[in-house]
Amino acid sequence: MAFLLFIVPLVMAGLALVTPSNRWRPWLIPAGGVAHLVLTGLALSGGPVSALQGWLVLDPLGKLVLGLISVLFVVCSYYAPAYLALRAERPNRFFCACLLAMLGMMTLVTLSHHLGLMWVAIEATTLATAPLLFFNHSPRSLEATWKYLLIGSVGIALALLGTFFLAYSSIREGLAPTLLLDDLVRIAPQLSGPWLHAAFVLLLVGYGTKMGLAPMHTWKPDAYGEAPGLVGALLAGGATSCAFLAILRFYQICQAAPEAAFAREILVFMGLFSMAVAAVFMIRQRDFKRMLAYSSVEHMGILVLGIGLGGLATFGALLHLITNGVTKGVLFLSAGNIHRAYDSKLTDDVRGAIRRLPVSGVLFLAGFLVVTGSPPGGPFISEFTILTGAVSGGHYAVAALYLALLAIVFIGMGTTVLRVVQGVPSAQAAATSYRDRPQLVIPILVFMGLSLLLGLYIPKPLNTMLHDAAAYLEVTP
Amino acid sequence: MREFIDPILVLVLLLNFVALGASRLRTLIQAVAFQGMLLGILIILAHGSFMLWVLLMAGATVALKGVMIPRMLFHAIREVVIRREVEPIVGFVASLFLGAVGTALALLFAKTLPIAHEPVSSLVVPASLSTVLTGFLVLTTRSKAITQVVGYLILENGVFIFGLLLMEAIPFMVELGVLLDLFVAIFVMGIIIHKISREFSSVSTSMLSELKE
Amino acid sequence: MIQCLVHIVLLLAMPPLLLGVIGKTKALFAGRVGAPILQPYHDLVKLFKKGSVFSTTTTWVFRAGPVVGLATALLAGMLIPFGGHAAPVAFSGDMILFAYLFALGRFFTASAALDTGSAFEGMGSAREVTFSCLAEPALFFGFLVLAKMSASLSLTTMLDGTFPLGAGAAAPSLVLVAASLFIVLLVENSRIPFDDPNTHLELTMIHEVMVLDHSGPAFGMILYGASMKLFILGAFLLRVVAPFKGSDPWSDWGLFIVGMLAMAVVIGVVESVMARFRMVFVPTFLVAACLLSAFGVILLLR
Amino acid sequence: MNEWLIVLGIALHAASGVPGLFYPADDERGQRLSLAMAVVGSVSGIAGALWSLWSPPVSGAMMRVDGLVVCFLLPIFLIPTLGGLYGMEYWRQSQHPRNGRKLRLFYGLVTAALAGVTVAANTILFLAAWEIMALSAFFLVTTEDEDRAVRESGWLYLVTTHISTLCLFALFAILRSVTGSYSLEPLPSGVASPELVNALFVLAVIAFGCKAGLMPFHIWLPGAHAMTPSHVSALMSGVLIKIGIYGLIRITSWLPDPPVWWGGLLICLGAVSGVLGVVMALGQHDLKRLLAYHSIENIGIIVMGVGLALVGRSLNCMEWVLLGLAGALLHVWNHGLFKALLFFSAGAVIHVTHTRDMDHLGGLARVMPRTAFFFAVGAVAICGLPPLNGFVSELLIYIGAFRTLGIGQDVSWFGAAFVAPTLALIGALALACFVKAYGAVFLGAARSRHVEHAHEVSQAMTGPMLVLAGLCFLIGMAPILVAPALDRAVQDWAPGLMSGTRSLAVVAPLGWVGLGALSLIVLAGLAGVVLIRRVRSGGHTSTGTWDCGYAAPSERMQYTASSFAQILGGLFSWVQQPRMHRPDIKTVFPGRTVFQSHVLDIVLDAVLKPAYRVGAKFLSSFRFLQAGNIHAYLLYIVVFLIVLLLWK
Repeated sequence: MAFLLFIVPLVMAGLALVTPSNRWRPWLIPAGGVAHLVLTGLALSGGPVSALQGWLVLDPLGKLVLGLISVLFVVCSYYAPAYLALRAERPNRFFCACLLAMLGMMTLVTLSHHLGLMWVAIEATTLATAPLLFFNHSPRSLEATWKYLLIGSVGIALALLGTFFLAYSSIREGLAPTLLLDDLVRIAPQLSGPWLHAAFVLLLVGYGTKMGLAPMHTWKPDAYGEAPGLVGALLAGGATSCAFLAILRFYQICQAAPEAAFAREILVFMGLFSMAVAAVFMIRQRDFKRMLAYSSVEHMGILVLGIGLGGLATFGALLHLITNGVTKGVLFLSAGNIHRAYDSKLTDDVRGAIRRLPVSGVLFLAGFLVVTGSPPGGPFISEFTILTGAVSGGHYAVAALYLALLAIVFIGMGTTVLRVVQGVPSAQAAATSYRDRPQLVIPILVFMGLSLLLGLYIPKPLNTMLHDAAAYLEVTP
Repeated sequence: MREFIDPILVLVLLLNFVALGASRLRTLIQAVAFQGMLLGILIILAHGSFMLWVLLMAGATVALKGVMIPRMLFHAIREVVIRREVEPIVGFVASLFLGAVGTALALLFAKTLPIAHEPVSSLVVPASLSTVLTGFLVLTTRSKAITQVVGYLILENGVFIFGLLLMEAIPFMVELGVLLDLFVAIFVMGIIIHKISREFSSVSTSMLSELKE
Repeated sequence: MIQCLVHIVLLLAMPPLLLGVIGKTKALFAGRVGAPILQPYHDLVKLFKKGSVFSTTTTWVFRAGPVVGLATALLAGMLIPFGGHAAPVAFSGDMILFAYLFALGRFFTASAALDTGSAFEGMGSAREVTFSCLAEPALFFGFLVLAKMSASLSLTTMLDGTFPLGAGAAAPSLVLVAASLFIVLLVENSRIPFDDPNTHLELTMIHEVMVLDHSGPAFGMILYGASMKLFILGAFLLRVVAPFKGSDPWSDWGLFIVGMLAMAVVIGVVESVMARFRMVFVPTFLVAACLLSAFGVILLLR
Repeated sequence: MNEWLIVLGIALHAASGVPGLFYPADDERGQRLSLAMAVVGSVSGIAGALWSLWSPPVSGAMMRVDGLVVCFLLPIFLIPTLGGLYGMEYWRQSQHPRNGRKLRLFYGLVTAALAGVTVAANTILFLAAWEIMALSAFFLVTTEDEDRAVRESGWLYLVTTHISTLCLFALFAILRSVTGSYSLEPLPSGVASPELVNALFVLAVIAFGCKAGLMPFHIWLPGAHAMTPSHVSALMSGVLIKIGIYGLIRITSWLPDPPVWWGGLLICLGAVSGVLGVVMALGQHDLKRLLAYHSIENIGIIVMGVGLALVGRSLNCMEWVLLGLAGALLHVWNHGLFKALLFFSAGAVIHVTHTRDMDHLGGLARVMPRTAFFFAVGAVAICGLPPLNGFVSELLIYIGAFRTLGIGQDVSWFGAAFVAPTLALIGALALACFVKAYGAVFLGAARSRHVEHAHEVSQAMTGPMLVLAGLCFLIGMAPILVAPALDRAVQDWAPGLMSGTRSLAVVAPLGWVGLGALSLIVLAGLAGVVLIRRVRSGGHTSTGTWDCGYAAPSERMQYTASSFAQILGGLFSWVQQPRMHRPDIKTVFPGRTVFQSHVLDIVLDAVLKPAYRVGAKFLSSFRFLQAGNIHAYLLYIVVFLIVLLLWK
């Protein structure tokens, strides 16, 4: 089972490489997505999944991320063929293959309980995404890809060093050397403090780069700004979640060790710092796709903030992982449609999107409102839970800062979004033939529906999963 | 055999300075290639035996870091480069000075970390950290895209040196995976450099600042 | 019941007499014989017999001005105690109704002025509502003082001359309030030194300029209502200045009538010896009135 | 049963805009259907609310209906439905095919959400309904988003309402952390530290103050009210901003042991809001902005009443509580009635003249007599004058304020006594302002061509006005009718304090007020009859206005709204900050020239806009950090790494 989960997408990727037809190839993506979803459904509902003597284990946290990735991918995959049909002039062989390979690698991340293996999988995800960013083949997309690749690789090299440090911290105390998560959690109290400390910092910076925490977020606006909306959605909802999962793994070890207080402190700091940086760059942002990237930075900040606060906020952060992922789908896909229609992503050119694209425009606006935590969307519940967690824990200053930053972000993002959706399209706006069509808006509607559903009612299985995951994360031996 | 480790590590450190002081791309790449070969040797020395997987590992390292990647880089500069100088943002003397400071810092920082009772060598941790810092120096102070790839390689070498302490802890498969990932990364970077040179008719990354606020 | 009837009769019959007394006083000061004291009654009767001229721009609002002005004055007159007698209508909070009735009258007279579309009447109406903005708080500060001193919320008990706190404690505040109310009285009734009921310079008038276009019975109603307002506010002020109460109800009525006539004389004297202030000083005086009564409140509450 | 009627009402309102979506853009059947649904929903809702007055309070996990809720449900179900009827003519689907359906969708949603907020009994439901209400209102405000000014108003509204929502987040998060549950119920005394309770109170004041438009949180209100279609303005001003008052009243009833300064703070804020609101209103040329600033003023009056009640609760004085809160609640109703009436009649004017600028209007009373009459009723009511309803509620607050002098009991708190002169000032200023507005719009002669084609509006528009005016008279003349509902609400607000023996009818002279109003009307009627008879018998002629001998007066020489308010504007220029654009006269015989003046908002234009500009500039100054230079980016990573390593 464990193997099937990531092998199937890889096989589909291989198929995509050898399929000759540029027209039919994209349909492999939904096929892969559906297959993956079915497998995921089986894995989530079935008994424990593990393989390779505990190297691959599907634990509650992994389940959560795996479920998110699978749903995200399958909905995006329905969008992909229509999108690629719009860009029929481009060869899409590598695009399709890399998209599927990315899915496989992300799945591997969620499964791996061996930290070295996890590193390999995350690095592979980075490499698989690079060609996706480069899909437009423009100088700008080239630049974005270069930055993404170099900064991502450097960051991930630091993560490798951190992983080594972690391993060394056990050798140093004369324990059996291991990189297996379960073993490390078990022996965490005996690990060498300074090494663990340094390892956590390196890992946080390393995987934080991948996740897009400030100040390692610098690749994000470029990459999200230039990538197709579809890729943006998968990156912001899926790839970043994988990196977050990696951080959670190490946090789990720290949690069990005496370093917990330090780790929490740093996580809270990084969370607030990321939100602040995002807020700074969102004010007067003219490029609405870059704005989404900063929004992603902000939400990554919220995630680590929630984890750092602990208690109820942990639950909130895990829920936010899901709600944010789904809502980012709405935003990126609708922004992609608007970008296509206007052939520009600057607010100077893009006006009156609701008049031009009634569905995408409305969904973009709705997505903005939901993602900023307006009830009754899903992110509202999670952001509110994190706030409650902060207050319950007595972190009043953090709570106040959190709210203030949310307000600034709202102002910045709102200004840009309203400029895009309201008003009348200017006469100079490029006349493209793009119109909303079902295949391009249904996935967005599905994401929106999911997001609203999560705000009004959290289904029982998901609730159990969240509770299991929170308990799993907070558990101390 | 462990008595050879320290001299080789010193050699690695010296190569860092060579890389920092190199004014020609060719020298820079050669220094890194040499460093990669040394790493292969270090694997054998650190393990102290000639078991098959150790030899395989060392061979792979030498082949990849010492031969294939440098060759790819040489190929790249042959194909695209107009000027073969390293274009530094910070001067060579200053770079060397910063490198020295970095090495000193690495030694100091390593002091604060406790070392295992039976270390492979007490120089491993500072050498590793210093190489990582050198990598960062090259990454941040050299403007050409290709030199940044080299910087990344040095950085990766530094991480690799630390891996010497953990020969037993890290399974063979994972090590190979790491190497493979490194190779693919460099490969993709090579492709991109190629594209960049076509698009921008230069490989200086200072051209790549179109995307900004 | 009898007292109540007397009250109503006095309210209806006496107001024009005050105007006559004021006019006579001024004439005497000026060394003239002056019109008879009962002249205002003749004027009113004459006006009610005359025909009317209406501007073509006007609507029902123009007619409503005099009507409402008179009706509100009548009702307000039922709330105020005359002399030592209780008002026919007294309840807790009646002073608020008292003040707001005049405000209602003002709303309609000012609107009626605007209905003519004349710039002059617009000016007068603007001045009227502006100055009352400053007079109202002064009046309410006065109410606060009176309410606190008498521990009651009804005009009748406020003004019946009993002071639970002790007259000594109340005296300073009372003096301040009386001064403030006197200013309010002069302003509200458009007397010199704030306004000149007899002037013919439209640009400097407040109240008179608002009624330039009214004629005949409507104008009569306005004059009657205005005199009633003077009478009522005068009665109020009289009770603040001289809260005496005799033993015999009929002597109280006599005292009241004498007091009112005396007040008319005082007003006449003030009008004779003072010049009209420049318009820009009116707000200043009103603010002073506000401060006086506010200070009265603070003295009492400290 | 009663609660299900309310739920049915909410559901019907929420769905009322939906059927219209399925009709073509110029088909009016959808509009009629939506109105029918709203009417049925309102009948059901009002019936349920009234029924609740005579049945035990409903208090479930999701829903709560008590006296306080009923007090707010009644206007919520009444006014939007009248607005819907008004909209049949004012915003005909066939004339607004673009945005009519969207407008009605959110109109129904906002009504339902308002009712939802009042009945919600747990945090999540409350916040969800709150935000649906806030966002629907945003879409209503931006109905005509092709206009730049509308977009700006919408943005300002959205930002303010979101800040209010964030404050609510904080508020409920703290409540949750103290009580450990999401259900909304009174906080027992001693559970939370006083500092925390104070924080809750301050957050509530900000959050609900933003929504209610209390100064200095009112910045969104004038623009939002002025830019929307008039029936939406009526809804917003009449009921939407009252939901802030509901929140404030509700929260203060839950917080234990209020210190006196809470009430004092509310009284101060209310006084500032009341006085500055009306002063700002005086400076406006735009009829709807003027009305909007009057909403701020009336919110101030209401908040003063609430403050009085809070002081009463702190000092254990039930009469203050009764008078203050009942006055505030009654004023909530009254303001809903007369402000909706005013917006409806203002809307009728705008509908036929297509301008909101009062200085372009004039003389409409002759062509629109019914509208003019209704506006006059609204104006008299909003100035708090007898015999209409505004007087009754202000009277209650007045008496409450006088009572704080210590009349009839031993306790006194002089701070609250100053409410009385403040109210008097507000009342007089409001009177000045409405004489100005009424005079400029309806009286005199027409000032511009806008008025040429004016005509009386149809019964779909005057009908709702008639209902509202009738209710204004009813409450003004028979206030005793509303006393039971208010008693019940006050008892639910301070359950421990209010014993059953005290009631509003005992504490306040409601009977006398009714009698006074009646006799006033009778007296005025008599005087009117006398005048008419005398005029008839004396004979009358018509001629032009006598302009003191000037030979060629023109309508342009009339006193304008601006000139009317000029003296008061001078007295309050520190609030209004007027900006004059004077003509530059250079030659002896200057040509045609223009003079313009406008006033700024003391909070928005004088403080917040400059602050926003400085803030945005400051934040933008960090942009160089992301200048596209990859070396810098890598450097950030190293530096940050080193910082973190050195952290501890």
